[in-house]
Amino acid sequence: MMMEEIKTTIIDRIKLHFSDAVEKEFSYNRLDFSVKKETVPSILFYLKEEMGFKHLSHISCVDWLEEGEFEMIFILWSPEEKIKVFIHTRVDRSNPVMDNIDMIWRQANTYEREMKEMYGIQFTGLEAPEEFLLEDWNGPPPMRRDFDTEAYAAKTYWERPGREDALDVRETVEKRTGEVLPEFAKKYKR
Amino acid sequence: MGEILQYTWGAIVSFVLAFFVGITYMGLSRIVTARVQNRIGPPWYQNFFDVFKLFSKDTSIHHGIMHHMGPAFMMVTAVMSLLIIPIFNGGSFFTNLNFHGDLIFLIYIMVFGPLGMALGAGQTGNPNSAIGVTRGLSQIVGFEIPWVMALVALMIQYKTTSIVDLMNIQAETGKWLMFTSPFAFIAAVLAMLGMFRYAPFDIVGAPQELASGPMSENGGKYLFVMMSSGAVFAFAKLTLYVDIFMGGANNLIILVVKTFILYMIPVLYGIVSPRYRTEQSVRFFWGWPTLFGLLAILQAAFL
Amino acid sequence: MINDKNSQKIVDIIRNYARKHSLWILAYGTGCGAIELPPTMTSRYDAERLGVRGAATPRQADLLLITGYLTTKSLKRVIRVYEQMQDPKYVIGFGSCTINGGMYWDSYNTIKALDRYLPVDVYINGCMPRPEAVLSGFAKLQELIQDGKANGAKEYKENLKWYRDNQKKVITNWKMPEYNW
Amino acid sequence: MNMIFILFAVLLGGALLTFFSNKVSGLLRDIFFLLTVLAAGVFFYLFIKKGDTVSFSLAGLNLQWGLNAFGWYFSLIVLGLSTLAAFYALAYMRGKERLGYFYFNFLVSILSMLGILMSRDLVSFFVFWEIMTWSSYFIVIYNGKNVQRNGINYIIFSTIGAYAMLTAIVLVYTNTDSLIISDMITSYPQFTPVLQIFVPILFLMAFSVKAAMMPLHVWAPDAYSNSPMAYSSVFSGALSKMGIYGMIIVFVTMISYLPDSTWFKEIFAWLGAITAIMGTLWAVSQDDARKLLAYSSIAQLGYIITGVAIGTELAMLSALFLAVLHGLFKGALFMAVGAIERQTGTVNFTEVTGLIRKMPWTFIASLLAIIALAGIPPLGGFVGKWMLYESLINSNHYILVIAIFFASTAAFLYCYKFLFGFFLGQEEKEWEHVKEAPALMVVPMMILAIGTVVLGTFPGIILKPADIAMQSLGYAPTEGHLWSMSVLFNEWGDQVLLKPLVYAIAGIFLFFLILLTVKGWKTMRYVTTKDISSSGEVPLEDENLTFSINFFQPFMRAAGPVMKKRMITYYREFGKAIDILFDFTRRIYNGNGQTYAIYVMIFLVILLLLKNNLFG
Repeated sequence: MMMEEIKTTIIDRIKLHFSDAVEKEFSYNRLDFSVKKETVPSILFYLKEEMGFKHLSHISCVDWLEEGEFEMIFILWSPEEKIKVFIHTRVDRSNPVMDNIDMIWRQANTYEREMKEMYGIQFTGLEAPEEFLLEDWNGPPPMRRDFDTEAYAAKTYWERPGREDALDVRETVEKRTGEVLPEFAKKYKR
Repeated sequence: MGEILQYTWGAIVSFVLAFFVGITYMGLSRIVTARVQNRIGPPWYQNFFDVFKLFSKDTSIHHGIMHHMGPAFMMVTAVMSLLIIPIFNGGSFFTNLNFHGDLIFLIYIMVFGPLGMALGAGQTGNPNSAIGVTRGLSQIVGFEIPWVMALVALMIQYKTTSIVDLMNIQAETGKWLMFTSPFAFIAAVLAMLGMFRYAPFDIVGAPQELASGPMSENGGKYLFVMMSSGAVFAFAKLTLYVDIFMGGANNLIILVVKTFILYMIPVLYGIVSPRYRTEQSVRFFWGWPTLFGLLAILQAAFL
Repeated sequence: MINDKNSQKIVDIIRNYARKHSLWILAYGTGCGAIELPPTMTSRYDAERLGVRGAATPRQADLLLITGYLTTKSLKRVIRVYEQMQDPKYVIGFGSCTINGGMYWDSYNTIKALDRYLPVDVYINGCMPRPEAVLSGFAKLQELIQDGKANGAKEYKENLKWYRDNQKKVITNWKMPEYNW
Repeated sequence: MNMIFILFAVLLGGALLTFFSNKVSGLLRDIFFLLTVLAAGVFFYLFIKKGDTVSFSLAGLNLQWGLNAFGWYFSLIVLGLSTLAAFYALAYMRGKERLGYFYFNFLVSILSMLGILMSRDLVSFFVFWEIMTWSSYFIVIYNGKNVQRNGINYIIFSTIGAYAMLTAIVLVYTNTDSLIISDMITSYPQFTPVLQIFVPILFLMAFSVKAAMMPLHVWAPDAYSNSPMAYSSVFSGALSKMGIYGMIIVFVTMISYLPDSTWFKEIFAWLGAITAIMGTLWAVSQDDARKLLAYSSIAQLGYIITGVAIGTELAMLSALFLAVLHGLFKGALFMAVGAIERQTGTVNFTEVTGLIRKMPWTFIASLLAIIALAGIPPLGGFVGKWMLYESLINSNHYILVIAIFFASTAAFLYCYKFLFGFFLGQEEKEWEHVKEAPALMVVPMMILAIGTVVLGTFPGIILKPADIAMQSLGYAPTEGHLWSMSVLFNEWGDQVLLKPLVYAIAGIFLFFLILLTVKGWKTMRYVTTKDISSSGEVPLEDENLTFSINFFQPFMRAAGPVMKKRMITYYREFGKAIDILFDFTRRIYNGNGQTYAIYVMIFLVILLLLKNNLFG
């Protein structure tokens, strides 16, 4: 079967069963679906059991600070059809609660524990007996975009004096050569 | 009384000799390893620095009485086998206890130390130590078989169980047993590979897997005693091989030459080898070496 | 005789001579520093000439090499390892991460100055230092040992409270046995 | 009244008194029990001389009891071990149920063992043998758990042995018209060749069941491990020696007279060696200390059987020496396991760790016993092993000596497992409350353990009675050319002077220990077993890092092929085959009258057809 045909079958079947799924084609062997967060466990289960997406490649998270939402992405891979499927969903940032899916894939547990520590997303019924990556962490979840890592480091760790002359590289370059920084680079200034 | 005094002096001089030769051999083996790896390597006296440094460590910890006694057990094995094994042909000064023990006593006293050491390692509570000990004991069961077969072959061929008698036989006939009983010699040398625990049989220490196994909690003075007993024991074992297979030695130079040649066998074999798993090591010893041991026994019984 | 000051001095000289020529290192290989050690030890630079060789466990080691940044999580282990080593013991800080945080200066979980938490005898500068620099670091440490100036462990013992305060400031959940040497 | 009758009367009366006083008071029962054991011991050694015999007639049978030097030697094991075990039992059994039952059977089994040693005729030998079987069976099922599984194996195998012995006795009686053992021995050379082979084989079958020899050992692990430890030490240490006792008599008095006895001895020596190897390998793989010791007993008895079967002077001497020594160290070890079971409630290596600082005396006793078991020089085990090896080498059993050596080297594995599993390893919070066992338990096992130490330097103490015992069997005296008080010789004249060697070992050990201790006293420090260098991680209080599961997995993998199938599976398959056979017979005898009528008809028809051939 051609890849296009496979894709259409997948889209058809998903649309048939999950009415809230919005598909988006991305590249040759990748399909993206956006769903509501309540649908996530059932669509993942369906994909695994019925459509041969046996492999959970990754779970990732994006902090859309401006929109007040987290975007969670589940990446699945079908070893038979050689195609990957991305499931996107949005979670409210003020109350980040997700359904736990580690009964579908045991390895999801690891990713979920990481999400929990790094983004503060609560997975209902997640088995996480102890801290995972961050030991003895008291501060806010560090991967959230409103977490100010520089201020935190300055507050927590003693800094050896003598680094004051270590300036921002871009500014120094700008000053020295007269080169103008592009607009996007300024955003990431120190 | 005078006899005991002489024994004591003999024992002390043998011990010092074995200590110096053994430590020097360790240093030389490091140089040889380095040269094979295209390095310069440490000076030959490097291990004296190491030993002295360990001796002069300011602190050392132990996990209880068995752990404290473990190195002493090891030392007993080393010194006892040194005292039983004749160092030179004839001569009264280095006689020590040569005439009081025989080969079977020697075989058993040689596992006394490892077993005592294993108890010490067990008490540390370090899982690595216990794993190392189980590997070591399994390996002992492996290499003891060809080793004992070689010795039994010699015993039944020459109708004696005494090392001194075996040396006398070689002196009288002028033929080394390694040529008259070649299979026994091959089996014994293969068993020696396991005895010296160089690669591929270094499964006990295995620094990368087990963090030096039974020694992982030993530091300072304990490690000093372990290292020096290792040196003495290595010298004793090499002397035993020289005595029963290579006609013994009449003076120090011949002894050093013969033992060094023997010592290079496990060292050189080890440099170019990776590490076995435990069961592979045990099976190795139950394979070819045991076959050679059987051949040796057949030769001794029917030829 | 033995308690005589002069003979003690002679004993010290001999001891220090042996200690300096026999440094068994325990490499705490974080960050990029770990990759600098193999060339240092193998045939190109051959640190074994100086009597440097690896030790398997802290009980056997003399020298702790911190080869890069330390997160708070790994700092805890490093402190434990350091306290398990037997006196005399030395620490070498490797690269700028251990000196002032290096490129991790604003990380939320990386300490910036190692000597606030452990007594460092020798720092090797660079990001990362090349094997030549590492060898010169070893040579410097040997010099210090011969002169009797590598007293990091003694300092640590004397200023234990100051070190502990600093350590506890970053390691909030302190569940470790007391250091009682 | 003969002294022998009085001895049995004392034991039986004591047993009954113990049993009935149980209803009255526990203290009275304990006193009677102890008094009986002590009285039997004192009485035996004071009033019964070697050479005493008594003949009497009972129900038309001429019976004869008496004591010779050989029986006296084995009585050392029986009475010595039983007395210590009796003291131990008082503390071990305290607070358990049905003590009258236990003590009664304990005493009866002592009685039966002494009876076996003193029987001079086959009938009383058989009767005492059966009493011994049944009294030990009652103790095996004392615990009540798994009676079906553990007790039934024991009793089935014992019954097979008993039938074999009974058959042999009947065969002997029909041929000689006498039941006295010495008559049987004197007339043995006149037996027909078939009988000359069958009688000893039948006797040996009975004896090798008790001695747990290889194909007949199946009952032993369960039986040894399920009886109370106070009795297990007697069971494995003394009761199994009755099999050895019988075997020695059969080998010396019958097999040696066979015209060509070499092959017979070879087979038995090899069976002993295989028993030793398999017992050792199975012991290595056990996680239950009682099972480990049970398999180890099987292995140790294998050495003894090999020594008996070889039958040269040195071999027999080593077998007799090992018999006593096995009683000493295995008694001590079973007692140590009992102490641990009592103090912690479990005997599993994977559960208990780090008892060394809580139960130091038990540890020392087990350490000494284990060193003796392993055959490491300063202790008694080495003497026995040395004599066995030398006798095998001297008598040209080259491969056999390797086999025995393999077994005894592999024994290091389970020796270490025993000590490590219980006493070493991490000290856990779970066992923090454990205290040393009561003195009544510690002292007997310490006495046994110290016995092994003494025998290591002065084996002559026990070799002298062994020599006398062997002389009573017709061996030449061996003192002076095979052993003296602390010197051992082999038949080539090589010698091991134990005293200088043992003193040198002790001296060097103490020297280095003192050096190690004094030199660094100030700079040494004790740290707990939680303070270990495990990658900088600190084990928590309730975290146990001890490595105890699948302890010798790599070795078991290497030795795997021999251990794929257990002996009992063969018996089960045999049992299934028998079942099928019976099923088939049941189809013939199906209880239906018509079928039987058909059988009769067929029989008659065949008879008619054959009439001409048969009667014509």
